[in-house]
Amino acid sequence: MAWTRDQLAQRAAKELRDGFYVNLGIGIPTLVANYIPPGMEVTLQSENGMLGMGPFPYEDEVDPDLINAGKQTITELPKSSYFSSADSFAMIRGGHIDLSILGAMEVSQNGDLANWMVPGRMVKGMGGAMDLVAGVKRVVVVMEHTAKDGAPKLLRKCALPLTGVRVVDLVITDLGVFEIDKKGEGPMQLIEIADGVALDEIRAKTEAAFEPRMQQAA
Amino acid sequence: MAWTRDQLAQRAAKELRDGFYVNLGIGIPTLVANYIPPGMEVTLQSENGMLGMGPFPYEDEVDPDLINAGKQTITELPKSSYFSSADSFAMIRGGHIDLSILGAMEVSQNGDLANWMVPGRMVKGMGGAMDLVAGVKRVVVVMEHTAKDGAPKLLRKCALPLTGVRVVDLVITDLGVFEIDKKGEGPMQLIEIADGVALDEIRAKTEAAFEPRMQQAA
Amino acid sequence: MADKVFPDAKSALAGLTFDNMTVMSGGFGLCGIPENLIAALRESGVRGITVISNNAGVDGFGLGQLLETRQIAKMISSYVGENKEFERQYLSGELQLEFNPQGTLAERIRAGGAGIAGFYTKTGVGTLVAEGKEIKRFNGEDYVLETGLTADLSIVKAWKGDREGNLVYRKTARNFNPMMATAGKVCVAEVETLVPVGALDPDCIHTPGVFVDRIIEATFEKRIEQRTTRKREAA
Amino acid sequence: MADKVFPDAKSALAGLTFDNMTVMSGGFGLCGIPENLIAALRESGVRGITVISNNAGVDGFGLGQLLETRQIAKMISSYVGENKEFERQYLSGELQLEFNPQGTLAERIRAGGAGIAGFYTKTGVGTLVAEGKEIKRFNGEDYVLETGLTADLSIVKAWKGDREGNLVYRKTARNFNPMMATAGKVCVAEVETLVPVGALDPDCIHTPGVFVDRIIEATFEKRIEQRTTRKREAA
Repeated sequence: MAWTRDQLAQRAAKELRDGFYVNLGIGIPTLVANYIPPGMEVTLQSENGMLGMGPFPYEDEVDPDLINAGKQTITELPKSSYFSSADSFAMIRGGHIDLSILGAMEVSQNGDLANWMVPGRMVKGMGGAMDLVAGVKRVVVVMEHTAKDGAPKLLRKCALPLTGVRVVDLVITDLGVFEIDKKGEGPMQLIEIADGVALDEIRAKTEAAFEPRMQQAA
Repeated sequence: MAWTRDQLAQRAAKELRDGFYVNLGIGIPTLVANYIPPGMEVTLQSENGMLGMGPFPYEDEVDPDLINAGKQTITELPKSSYFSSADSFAMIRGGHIDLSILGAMEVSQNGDLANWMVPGRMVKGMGGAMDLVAGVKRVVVVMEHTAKDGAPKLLRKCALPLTGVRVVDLVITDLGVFEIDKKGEGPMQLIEIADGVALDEIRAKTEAAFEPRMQQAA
Repeated sequence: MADKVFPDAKSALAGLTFDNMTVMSGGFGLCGIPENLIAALRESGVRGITVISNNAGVDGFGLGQLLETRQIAKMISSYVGENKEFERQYLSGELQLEFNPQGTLAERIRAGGAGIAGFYTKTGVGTLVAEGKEIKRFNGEDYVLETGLTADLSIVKAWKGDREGNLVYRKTARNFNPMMATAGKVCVAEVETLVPVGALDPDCIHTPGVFVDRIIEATFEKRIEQRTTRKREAA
Repeated sequence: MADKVFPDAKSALAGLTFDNMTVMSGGFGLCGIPENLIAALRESGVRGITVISNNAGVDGFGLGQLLETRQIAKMISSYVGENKEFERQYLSGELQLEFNPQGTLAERIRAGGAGIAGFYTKTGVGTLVAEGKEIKRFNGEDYVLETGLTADLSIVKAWKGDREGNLVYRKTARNFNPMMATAGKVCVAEVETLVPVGALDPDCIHTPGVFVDRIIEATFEKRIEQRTTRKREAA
């Protein structure tokens, strides 16, 4: 059976490592914070100028001066620090953030990412996505395997305007997990399949070239 | 009679305006701080990362963490702020400092400045001088009119390696004051002569082209 | 020294506004925006403004107020469209829009204030953002040339300030304000509390007074876009 | 999380040093230099170091200690030569030297830490500093291309720090330390006081912990180069 949103977040959380500094995108990526393994220390960066993001506030703690990049009210932790947007993106662009987890509309087999613009529709802007994928050490995409109309989102070549070229390292969809060699020219490696999903289903729903290279069940 | 060091500093202080942010070089320029007219507020910037430099400390106030760009111990004022070297030179390069007063080895008639290097001698480095002359809104040079061997320092063209090209607005020497049109090709304008100095003496000691354009005595 | 402190937003903008000017406005979403100066800009009636701001406010608040009155000709932003009036004007061609990646926008503003004419970044290489811009290779990787941004006026919001113009921001309300304070030909700041000179810790001043030309003390609505909370577990 | 706190300078450098490495060292003159880490670098015996530092210390103190032992192959600095041994080694050709204007040096280090491969500045245009470098015209003025600087290791000195690596500097001892903390592949910090996490004001942290890999608490000699004072007037 295909993974649920929470299972996707749970799977993405396996990419976390102790001591990591991590930036989480809006949507499913935000849920990853709920699955940080106990005892593991992960520090969340918010690109609007904060390191050490805490959980949502209690009703009486809400502070309009304290929001995340999704404009949601949040809280601080003892380790938190604040800085300007220029300093925040210096941190991101300079390669100081270990991991970025974000959503996508399309990913190509060499790691190109499209997640900000559909021509002909109202465009809201790329926000910090282009900076994140260009600067963060490792980029993990979490998304539904296909679009709402069933069209594949893992493609040989993205059709939509790009967010970044050769930037994605790993794609986690509701059907499985794909590794990308973003420097190379080879196919993606399918390294995990969601329980009960058939390889043929993935083949049918994927345009990108990929090779199954399943790891042993943990 | 040629101006003394203190008279030079006093003359340079006439270039200050109320509300100015000013960077003073080492040597005679430092003395300018002693001649800020009463009631005028001038804020001194120190390029090692301070705005609002105070006077030298009393013996019991000396703080090794509080020095100026000449590495001298100084004090802070109520209005002072500290910042990094990158932020300090962003302030300088970005044109936020109104006036820089510094010394020179040579100045050319179009405003070229040489004040950091004598080939064949041990070179200590340009420090912040190139940044200051490139970035500060108005650059005033204070110097002896001639070198120790009597050679002119106001030249048609500098012989020494340059600190900046077309950067000097005004030169104050012990013999007089020269305005430079650093965008133009014309001669310097001699706008003041030290009391008792003859125009012929200045002519004899100046290689640069200049025209006397004396202002009325104040 | 000419006093930097003005009694209110209107007087603080007097003589600084003109048609077709470029204005930088601090804030991220509605967090840390110069509410009072935006409102005064609306009252000034100035038209054809190019606004540099990460976002465009919401209908009726923040920069949304200047959209309603059609005073904005162009926005340079990274993310917009929390705002129906914005969408309408953009789709009808009344409003020009230039998108910059958020980090590139922040860095362009810093560069503008710091006398850096241009810089090379990896952000946006191979995308629409890099079209028509110079690409240069450093250490085997491609970078795109982006230029510094300045403005005729920057309006910023801080938490505390003093009459020297020293500013301190609070939490994530800092965001774009410090760079914008450096990149306007003139910078006007609004603060929640005007403190005596000497009350701010000199090691913790985010914007040194040299950057700020005028300052006002004001009250703030501080509207929240996404009030997200959690429940206290029962004791 | 792996503990960032190390017991002393020697252990904090363990495994990080190798011959012909590049090291950034914070400080301006002798103010705000990582005294203890410089001494430990000397003890490490590593040779052929390229040192990026605004100055080169004095004979027998600061980076002067590494000159005495001839561990430095090259300096990238803006001002040197408060130091006789430096002068001797330089004039004899034992030591390479690259001068950068101080602001260009500071900006190159910031750029290195911020993922900016290069930037255009007016500083140095038309001088020796610009020789062999690309010149580009922006708005009718010439600018010279300078590149970002990084290092294998940066050593910095702060006033207070916590075990997350958050740092606060004091007065003009801040200088080059914050940028250098961002531009080393590894950054080791020495602080006067290690405080509990949460003791630093989050609005006033100069270097967020993400940049600092290792931290030690140490004691400091804090030598003064120019002790200038004034006399109290008689009461």
